[in-house]
Amino acid sequence: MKRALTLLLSLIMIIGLFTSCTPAAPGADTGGDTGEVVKVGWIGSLTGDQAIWGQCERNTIQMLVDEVNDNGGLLGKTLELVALDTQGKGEEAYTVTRRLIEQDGVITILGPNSSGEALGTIPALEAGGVPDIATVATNPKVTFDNGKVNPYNFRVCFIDPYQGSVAAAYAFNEMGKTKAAVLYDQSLDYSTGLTEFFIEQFEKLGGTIVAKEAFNSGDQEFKTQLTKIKSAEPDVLFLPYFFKEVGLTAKQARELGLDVDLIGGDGWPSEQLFDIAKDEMQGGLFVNHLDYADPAVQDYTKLYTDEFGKPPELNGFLAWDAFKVFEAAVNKANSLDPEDITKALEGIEVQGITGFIKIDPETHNPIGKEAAILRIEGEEYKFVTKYSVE
Amino acid sequence: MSWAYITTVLIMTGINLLAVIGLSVLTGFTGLFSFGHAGFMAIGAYTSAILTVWLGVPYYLALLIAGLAAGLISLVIGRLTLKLKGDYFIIATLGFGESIRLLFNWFDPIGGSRGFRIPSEIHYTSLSDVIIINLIALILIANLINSRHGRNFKAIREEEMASQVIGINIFRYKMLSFFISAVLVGIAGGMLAHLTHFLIPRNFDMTKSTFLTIMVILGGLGSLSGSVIGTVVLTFIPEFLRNFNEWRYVIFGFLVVLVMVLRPKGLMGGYEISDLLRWVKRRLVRRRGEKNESA
Amino acid sequence: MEKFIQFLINGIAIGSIYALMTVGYSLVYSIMNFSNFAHGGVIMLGSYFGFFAITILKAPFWLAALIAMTGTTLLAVVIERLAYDPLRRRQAPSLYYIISAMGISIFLENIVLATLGADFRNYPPLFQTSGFYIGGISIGKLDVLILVVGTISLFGLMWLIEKTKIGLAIRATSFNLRAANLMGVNTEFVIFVVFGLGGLLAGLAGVMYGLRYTVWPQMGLITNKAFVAAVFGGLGSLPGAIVGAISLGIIEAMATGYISSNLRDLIAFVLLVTILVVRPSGIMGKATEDKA
Amino acid sequence: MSLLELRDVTKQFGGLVAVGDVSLTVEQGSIHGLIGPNGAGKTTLFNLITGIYGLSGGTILFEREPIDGLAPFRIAQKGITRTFQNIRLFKDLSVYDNVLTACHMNTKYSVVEALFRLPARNQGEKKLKQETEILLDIMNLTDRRDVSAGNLPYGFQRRLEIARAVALKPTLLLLDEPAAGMNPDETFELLEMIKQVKREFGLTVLIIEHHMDLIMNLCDRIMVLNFGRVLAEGSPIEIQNDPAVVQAYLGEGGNHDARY
Repeated sequence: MKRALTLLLSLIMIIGLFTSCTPAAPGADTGGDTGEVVKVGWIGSLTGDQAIWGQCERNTIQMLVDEVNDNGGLLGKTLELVALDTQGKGEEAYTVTRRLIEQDGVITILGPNSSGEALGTIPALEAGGVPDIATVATNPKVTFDNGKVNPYNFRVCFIDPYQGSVAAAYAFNEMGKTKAAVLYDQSLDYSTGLTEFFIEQFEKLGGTIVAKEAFNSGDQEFKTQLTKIKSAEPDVLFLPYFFKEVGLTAKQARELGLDVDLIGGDGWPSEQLFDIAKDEMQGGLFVNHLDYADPAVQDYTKLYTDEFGKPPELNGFLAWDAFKVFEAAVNKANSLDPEDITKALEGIEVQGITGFIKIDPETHNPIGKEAAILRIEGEEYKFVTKYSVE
Repeated sequence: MSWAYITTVLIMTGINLLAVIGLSVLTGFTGLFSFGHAGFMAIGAYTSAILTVWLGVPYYLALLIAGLAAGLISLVIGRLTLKLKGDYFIIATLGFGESIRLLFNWFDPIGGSRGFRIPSEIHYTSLSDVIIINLIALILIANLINSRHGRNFKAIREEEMASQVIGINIFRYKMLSFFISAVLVGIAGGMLAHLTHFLIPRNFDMTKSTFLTIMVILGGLGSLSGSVIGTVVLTFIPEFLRNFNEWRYVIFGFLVVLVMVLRPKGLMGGYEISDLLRWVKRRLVRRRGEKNESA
Repeated sequence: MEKFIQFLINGIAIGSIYALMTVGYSLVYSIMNFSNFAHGGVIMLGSYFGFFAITILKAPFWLAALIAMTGTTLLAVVIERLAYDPLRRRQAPSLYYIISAMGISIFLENIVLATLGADFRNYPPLFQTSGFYIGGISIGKLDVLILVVGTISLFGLMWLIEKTKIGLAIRATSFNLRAANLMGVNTEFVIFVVFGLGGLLAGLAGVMYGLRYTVWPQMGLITNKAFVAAVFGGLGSLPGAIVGAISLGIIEAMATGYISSNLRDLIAFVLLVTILVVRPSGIMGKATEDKA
Repeated sequence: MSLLELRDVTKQFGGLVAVGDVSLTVEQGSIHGLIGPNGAGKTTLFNLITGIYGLSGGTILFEREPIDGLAPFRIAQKGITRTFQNIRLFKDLSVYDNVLTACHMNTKYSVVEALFRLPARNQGEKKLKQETEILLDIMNLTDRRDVSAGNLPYGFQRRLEIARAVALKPTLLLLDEPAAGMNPDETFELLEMIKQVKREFGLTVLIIEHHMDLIMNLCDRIMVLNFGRVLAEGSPIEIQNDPAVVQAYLGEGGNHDARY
């Protein structure tokens, strides 16, 4: 019977422990734009296997929020950032979005950093009537599906089909490649998306895909896939995934004696790529949103590095742009009401660091963003050309 | 906290709860451990989504069929693996869960790794759906547990060999338990699909299975009310901890170990709320008796 | 044929990495009869220890490996004291150990994430990444190193278990913990040593894995493969662990090579279940009849 | 009429013969004793009869039908059940639930009837509860019906295990050292209890025991095993006077209490 008592006590203690935590948590009061503070949300991976990108986005946006406040705030109000973790999961993104809207009363949400999360936010945003500006959610369905635009979802990045087609067209038309091989992460939506459109475009232009091999997120050993690719004798290898696996792939490919040109997407650029496989990546080409030699890019990079002791990942640039788009929309609407901001977002034009952004009211995608082709030389990403298809 | 947010968390809790009730039958009452139930959840989620989106099947019927689909697969998997002992079974279920995820990633017609979208005109899982379904499930499972079949589950958990010699077909009962758990977890998957209206295989990973199992254990093995409490506590704790972001799961992991070390039988430790009430009542009666005597 | 041999070599290379992980896990299993899901977390920390030893302390590789192994040995023993020992005193069923181990694993992964960040870290290259070539077949230098180090350490472990006094105690304890205790074996000490050895191997595996690939907080997940490998070979059997790990590596390579890289893990799973249906205790596991 | 018949039953583990060519006939309604030194193969024989081990050779007939090769639960359903040398109770369940669980075969309501609490379920449960209460009364366990089985004193655990076995309404009950660890008083009480349940339920009993008093008092016939083979078989008097048994088993002076 004593047991029953300890049981009850421990239960009460545990519940008590956590309820007592709540008031201490920032932003737990009823929210809304009470007084002089107005809240903007950010969601994304702070834990889980995509945390590296989420952490960079959050840092960047915090930096920008501080800057806005130093310059007198947004429409005279102090801006507060509520940044919450989604673990990179769609259903978490759903819950977190609802919480930001219903409890914190944010006026706009920035992020998340992947399509899997962004797709989870759609019903939550529609229920709450608050806009979201995704940073790196490249799946077309995030903003536009079955001929219908999702009213509250926007993005500042370009979409998978575009990147995949650009890479394919560049490889075929400019590099003169005709036999391409693809290695991709089949459990990553980003990677399967790019692969699909790369293959479509490459074959449309008259090239052949000589090998298409897959792996799963978390894998680090690709030698067997690469052995198969090697025996198919491609003249270009498309690697549509993130730099960690890209670096390891390059290393293992060279180890196997597979000396073929590498081409990829915006998952490539990172300082860390050079730690993994600097020599092996030399000459690699990839599609990107921006030119690193651009002064705007360098200013931000310097600012970020000074603040956090390491250079930003690509997501940081897009987070920067997402924030700038948000800021512009607020100023254009001259209102802090989410519905007004949503309206203002449609058709807004902003000069971002990843290029000139104009949000298409029909699709909520940025239009006219030109892709840049960059080449890896030494420890630098050398701008080759702007390139676009169709 | 705002009511809309609480509603969201309650719906999440309800979805988790249904899955945990299912797992409780398997783990809490039959003593079998599975790290692959996220796989059944995925099967239920996709089945229900396909039914409502492509075939226009009504929500509740789609959930039922989704549960049965998960149950059907569980019979095949159970047939092959339920004869395995202890950790062999656990690892086999782990492999099953990962394989299901891989299949959904690979299978393009339902979106592959890019996910499957449910259009917004289709029913959204509401709080009342969650309450109705959980109440039904709780009543049915409580009935089952309080029957000869339920007692056979517990017998198997306690002592397999003794169960055999009193005539319990342990393989059949393990199959039944596995089936029931898969059905409930499958329905939970269907409810989840219709909450977020979007499905992506990476959401159904091993962490999900682990998390469900942890709820069962922390609530207390062999206690339905424990499962309810465990689920409510463990769904709400991470919500309260949300502002800790990166530190959230550090604290969570620590708590799990702490509970195991301090109270390994879980919060309810095999007792039901009704036992607790009975005990409190008996105490009160006794105290009143003492008072009367002294008066 | 050339391709077949290349696949085989690739399979053995990844298999030997699995083996280093599997053996430590299987060793703990043989004594404690539960799946130590915290093993992956310890391996991950081993990788970090080695990395920081090289980059911050500027230690040479062998010293860094030593430091990493010392660190993980201590870590494993501390985990045993804090998370498993209280359960053992209560004679809790193995389910509780597994959950406790899960808790530890969640804790370790996230504390690294929260303190060190999600960055990928890379060991400075030990060699140039060219391979040896025999005909058209390439053999990675690192793969050879891992195979050699792995073989030496596993033989060392076998020698320890077969030929030394503590090895005898370990064998006795793994046969029957309670009986060994009654026979005067200090089972507390044996458990201590076994967890220490498990940690030692985890450290070695971590360093090798980090050197071959990269270091990041979620890398412990790879141990799922090690658990599968252990079941393949037969839980608790050290030769079984090695056989299971190498076969899993080869199966994966062959499935990728000859069937489909998309379905690799599915094929491995189907094979696993097939083997378990035929031999419920894995390839080398003892088929035990219940004692009444 | 013979209820159970073993013909040349053999079990080998590896190359080791645990039970070799054992033949035995147990008459309906009798109490048959099984004695022999530790490691003689007595418990192995029980495991063979209840289907926990498979036979290496020979055959086992129950009610004139072969039962070897059947799963343990089928054999139990046919009417053979047992207790274990190292007590195997459902430790976390109460005394009452232990017995109630074992009654499960005495009613036939289905899973669906259970889920929806249909009348068949309610009637079945009522019947089981009555039976359980009667059985607890007979075994003198009613006072402790709410205690967890694991927390019972040793003697009671043994008794509960017998109660659980009897709950199946078996035809043949196998008792594996039911008096182990009991003091003389408890042993005597147990003896009476075995006689009572046998009478009440019309059981046939096969019993392994080291307490010679108990065996000689209780049994109609006794079989002696040594090194897995039959050493002697006969009435208690015959066994006591069998020179081979006296030499191999009872040892010096024929001390009845001698364990080995």
